[in-house]
Amino acid sequence: MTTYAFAAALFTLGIAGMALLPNLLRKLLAMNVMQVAVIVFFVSLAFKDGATVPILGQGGAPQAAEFMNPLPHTLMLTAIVVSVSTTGLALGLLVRIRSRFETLNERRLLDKLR
Amino acid sequence: MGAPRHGGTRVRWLLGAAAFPALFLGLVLGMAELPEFGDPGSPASTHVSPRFIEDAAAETGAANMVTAVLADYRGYDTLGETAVIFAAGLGCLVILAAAGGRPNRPAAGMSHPFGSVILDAATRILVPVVLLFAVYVLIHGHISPGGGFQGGVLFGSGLIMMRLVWGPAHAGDGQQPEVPAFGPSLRGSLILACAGILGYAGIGLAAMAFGGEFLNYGTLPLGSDPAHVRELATLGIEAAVFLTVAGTVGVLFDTISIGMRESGVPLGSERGPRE
Amino acid sequence: MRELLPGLLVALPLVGAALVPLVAALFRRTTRVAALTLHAAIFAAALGLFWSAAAAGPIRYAVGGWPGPWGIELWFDGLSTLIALLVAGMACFASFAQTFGPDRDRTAPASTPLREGLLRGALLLLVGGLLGIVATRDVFNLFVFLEISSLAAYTLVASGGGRSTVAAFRYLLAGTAAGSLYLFGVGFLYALTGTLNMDDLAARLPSVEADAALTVAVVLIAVGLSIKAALFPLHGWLPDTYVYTPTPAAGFIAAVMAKVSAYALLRLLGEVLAGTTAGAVVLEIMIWLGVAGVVAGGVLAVAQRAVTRMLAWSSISAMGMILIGVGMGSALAITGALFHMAAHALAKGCLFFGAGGIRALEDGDGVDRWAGLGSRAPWTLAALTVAALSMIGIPPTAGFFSKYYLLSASIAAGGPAGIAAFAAIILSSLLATVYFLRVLEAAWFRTPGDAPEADSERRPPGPVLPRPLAVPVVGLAVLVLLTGIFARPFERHVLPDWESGTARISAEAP
Amino acid sequence: MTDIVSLRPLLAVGAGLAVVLPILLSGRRPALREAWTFVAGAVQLGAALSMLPAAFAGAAHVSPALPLLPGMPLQFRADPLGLLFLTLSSVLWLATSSYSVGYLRSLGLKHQTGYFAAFAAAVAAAAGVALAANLVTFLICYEVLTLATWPLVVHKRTSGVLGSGRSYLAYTLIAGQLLLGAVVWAGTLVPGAQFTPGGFLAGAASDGVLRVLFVLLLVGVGSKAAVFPLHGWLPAAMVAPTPVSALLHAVAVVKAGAFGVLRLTGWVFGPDLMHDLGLSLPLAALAAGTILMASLRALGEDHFKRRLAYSTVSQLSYIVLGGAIGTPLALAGAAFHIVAHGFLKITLFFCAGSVYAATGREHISQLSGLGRAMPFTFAAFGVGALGMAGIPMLPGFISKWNLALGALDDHQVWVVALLVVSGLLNLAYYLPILRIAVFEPGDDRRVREPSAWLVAPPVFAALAAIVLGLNPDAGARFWFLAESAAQSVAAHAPEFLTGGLP
Repeated sequence: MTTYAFAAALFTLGIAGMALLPNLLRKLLAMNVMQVAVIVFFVSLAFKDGATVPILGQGGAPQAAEFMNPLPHTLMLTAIVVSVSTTGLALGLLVRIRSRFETLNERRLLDKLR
Repeated sequence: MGAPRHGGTRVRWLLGAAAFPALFLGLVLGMAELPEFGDPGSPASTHVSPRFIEDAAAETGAANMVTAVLADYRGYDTLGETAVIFAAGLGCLVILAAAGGRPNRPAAGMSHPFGSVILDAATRILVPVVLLFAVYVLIHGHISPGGGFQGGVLFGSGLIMMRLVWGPAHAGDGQQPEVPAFGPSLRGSLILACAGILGYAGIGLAAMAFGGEFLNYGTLPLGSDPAHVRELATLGIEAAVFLTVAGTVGVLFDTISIGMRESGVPLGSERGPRE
Repeated sequence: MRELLPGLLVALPLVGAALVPLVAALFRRTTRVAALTLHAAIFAAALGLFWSAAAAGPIRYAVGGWPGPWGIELWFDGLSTLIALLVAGMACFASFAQTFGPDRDRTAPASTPLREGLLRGALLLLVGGLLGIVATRDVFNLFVFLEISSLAAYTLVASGGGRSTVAAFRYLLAGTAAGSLYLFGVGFLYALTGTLNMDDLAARLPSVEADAALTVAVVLIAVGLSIKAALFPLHGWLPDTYVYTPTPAAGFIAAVMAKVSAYALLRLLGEVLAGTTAGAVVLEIMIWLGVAGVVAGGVLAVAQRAVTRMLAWSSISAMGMILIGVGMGSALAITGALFHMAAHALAKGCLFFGAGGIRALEDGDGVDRWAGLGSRAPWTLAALTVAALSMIGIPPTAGFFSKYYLLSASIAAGGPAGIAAFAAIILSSLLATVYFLRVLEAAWFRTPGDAPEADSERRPPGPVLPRPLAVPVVGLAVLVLLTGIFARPFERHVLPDWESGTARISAEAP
Repeated sequence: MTDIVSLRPLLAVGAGLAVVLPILLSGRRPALREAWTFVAGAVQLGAALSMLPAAFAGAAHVSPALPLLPGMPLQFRADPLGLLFLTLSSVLWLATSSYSVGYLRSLGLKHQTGYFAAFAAAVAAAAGVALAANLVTFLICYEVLTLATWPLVVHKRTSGVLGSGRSYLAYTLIAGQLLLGAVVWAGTLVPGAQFTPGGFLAGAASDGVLRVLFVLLLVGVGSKAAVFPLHGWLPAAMVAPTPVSALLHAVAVVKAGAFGVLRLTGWVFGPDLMHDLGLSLPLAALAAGTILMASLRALGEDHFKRRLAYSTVSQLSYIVLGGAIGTPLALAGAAFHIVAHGFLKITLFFCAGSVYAATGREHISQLSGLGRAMPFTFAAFGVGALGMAGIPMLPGFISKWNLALGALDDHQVWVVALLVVSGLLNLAYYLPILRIAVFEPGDDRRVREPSAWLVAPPVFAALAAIVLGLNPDAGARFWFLAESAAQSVAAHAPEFLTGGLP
């Protein structure tokens, strides 16, 4: 439950940051926090008491109870890649915005756009 | 995002003060009903995942269950994931292409290479090791943590290291930079990334040519033991992912660093940047 | 062919997305023919699937040979193949329009073959992402393809340079928040059921007893997808995005992007989560928000002076209308929603290609720039007129029929929500009358001299739109006319699948 | 009544539509362009005439149903009322076309190609309205009619004219959307929403719902019929060239509205349901109010065409009144008034247009002396004016007489008084025109009759009116059609018939 609540807190913080922070780069970082929250949540779903990492050792037939659930890990590998890609693209956008409008502050940017 | 354009800051904070605690409370209330953390009897642990744990090795030949799920059971997801990262590379190339913007003030650290004797020497030793380790991570992904993504990122970071020390890539448009660069040009990175996607989808389509579903590696004529065939195909998949990730990391770094330094990434030599 | 088509439909766009930039990078030649061929092939696959699903029933396709719930399944029934057809068809037009390079759009950077190839690749990726969303039967896979389409869309939006980068960044923030909310909701569902497969979910959800958790899951998913579908009041990203996107991409994005998310909403809330109490409540709320969106979008469209911005607000109104249909969920309402997706996609694509081209070539976006275009380019303007009439809902264009279905569904639904929806749809037609006729009047019956600051000498006589835009505009207008009249066969294929699908799910519910 | 499945209804509707494109394409060759119009007119008239014998024998031609919406096909059916309107509009279209040729040429107006194309589309849509077999078909044709008429109204393209066009569209398109809502509603209550003599809505929903539905439908068709207070667009639309006004007022738009009111009262609700719902009397009162208000307004109007427009507002409400009363004779009178008003009003407009073409004068006070300079034109005008007032031997008398008889059947004595008063008002605003034109001395001796293109149509229409006044069953047997339409409605309401007679 604590891990879940931690994910919820991170997610709330991330969304709040995206909405409230004035600087676009900070918004982007807050967005990353939000994405990490989802990853934490999923990975905590994979946890099983008394189980180990889902890599088969030399033993015999594996039992489901012995290993962590590999599915959320897989999904989160994908989610991480998505997060990285989005961040990369967003950074590219920020570079372009900064060079064109010479600010990353939302208010000033909107003033310039008006 | 839908916020008022000016004078709305206070409203926004007030709204936030009400909305975000509510969001948090709602999430936590819902979470209270989820299965306990670590419960081995939870639906997630008992419904679909046992097959991945118990049969993966026999069905796909991968000891690393995450790799088995990633590259085989849910290989289609991974193709999508590769496409996502490719999309990011493509996007940065398009966005940072030479536009009519004013040149940036040079950003510290990116405007010229760090080059010094010590760094130069250290890099010469480190980079081959990093690149080799990347390939190891790729190949070993079957039986230990690792795989195409991890290997690709490592390989890409090796390239970044060279860029940082020896200077930027040439854009592949025939205009050589002052400092000769090592490693693939921007265009080369792009070609690598494209090749990776094509390789991945190509393996999937080849499976269709042999009568299976898209990405059903079991039908490929690589041997008689289906698990072994799948294992080999998975390696091919991982290699394709590796290419795309390494290429895209190169593209991302090059475009962003060039974009911060110059008015834009030159894409071809037909016409110069406007303005 | 029936066995090959599903794989080809999802694989071809991704292959093309890599192939086209590769060709451009290697040979530095224009990739127009290659891209068009690929789009045509994708469209052919979609068409084949549509007929195949109509003739021989829905197709279930286990990618990688792993059946659900372990592997990822694709599902092609009347509904998904219809949307796939729409996406693939619009993509053909958009690809044609991409020949209208960004160099004609004055804000964008200079074009080179490599840049052209990259943009064509991005369009193919976008198509691949959207088709993936449409085809998949797996909730996580849906997220992955949602992100592919999103990233490709950000790229296309930002390719205009200047203001479009800001619009793209805001779109990116909204879109990523949407994706994360959705994924969080999927996490809840996974924790409760242990599965990601839609059929499996629908079967297992009724036995889940955690109501609060289920409610959170449903709300997260609904909010996430509603942002992408621009459901009022989550539409904030839409106007700037549509306005600043370069014309060829704007025609495609405005036409299908939000609609595919609405389709995902329909799949998840209307089918998979339909058995849950929270799902029913959320759908009811969605009707009301749709009503609000229909009215607000219409009113704000009237308030706009710039044509493309007016079109963007009109899209918010149209999305509201589609989501009203999704929310009602009756067979008639779903037909109306689907029909409106098609009608609005065709007409809005046509209008954005036209309005964007006119904006670029006439150096301005005001209604006054349209003055006198009717006599300079009668055929193009006739096509745009047909599209505008469809937006208003004048028979016999497609828009009339979709409004007809939605109105009958509202009456059949009854109750305050039904009456509100009925009134809102009528009102939106009236508002559309106001804002579209303003443009049409300028185009047909005014002369440039009427506008104070316009000097007619600067404008070259002759055609208004170059061929890359004129062909899609005229082609789409013809489709707008035909779709309305020949829609009954389509509807007959789509509805039974949907009804049997929902019936199956409600039968499995206790 | 037996149905004959045939393509003739489609031919009648399609003739006008089919020539729109050829007209647009032959813009550089005026003779060819106008030939298309006449060909289409002839085909439409031929199709209409060919369907008459069946109607006389008590049968109706029905087009195959094109499935369009669930349970709501696109279908045309040539029943007596529809044939009456179709034949009328075909005949008058031909007359208007020849008049248009002369009018546009003598004034040298621009955009003639678009004019003829829109004209053809409008007449085709009017034919569709006439033959529509169900509400959806009616709605579709109705909307097309609205749009096809827009370019005609704003033909001059000045900003004042565009404003009038906007007000025209505002009224008719808003009404069209309300009509759409009502049609959908009716279609949900009774799948198919097929026009049925005597109505199809009885018992389909609660009284309250049906009343709301009636109001929606009435606003939808009533605004085109220029029922008070929805009449504002009609005088404003007088900015259009005169042949357009003639078409709008005598044939296409307003008549489609009035025709729609008849369909609504006789074929959708039915007289007895209207009585049960308590809708007849309010509608009759509304019509009566419109008649008086518009007549009074016409008295004070000096602009020639606008006075005619207010006269139209007034006259159309006779048709609404007949529909509201709903007895067989009243319905027959109302249906015949479509024809009577068609011939008479088009005569009047042709005359007004000829005056404008010959002298450029638009106001009644400027007409002095023209009666002698343009004898044919003003003779025709006299026929039209007297016919409007309901003088015996002219068709207006026949419709009003039957309206009065029908009202007496329903014990509505006040209607007779209304008809008398309105007839007097008609004389009061038409006779001064004649007085000024004939008896006041003119100042310009050079004025002549315009070309034969402009003289022949009004004379033809006036002669036709005289013939119809002497024998209402002459030629296309309009009276027979009106009567059998009314009979078909009454036949489905036997209770009401017996209860209504003393």
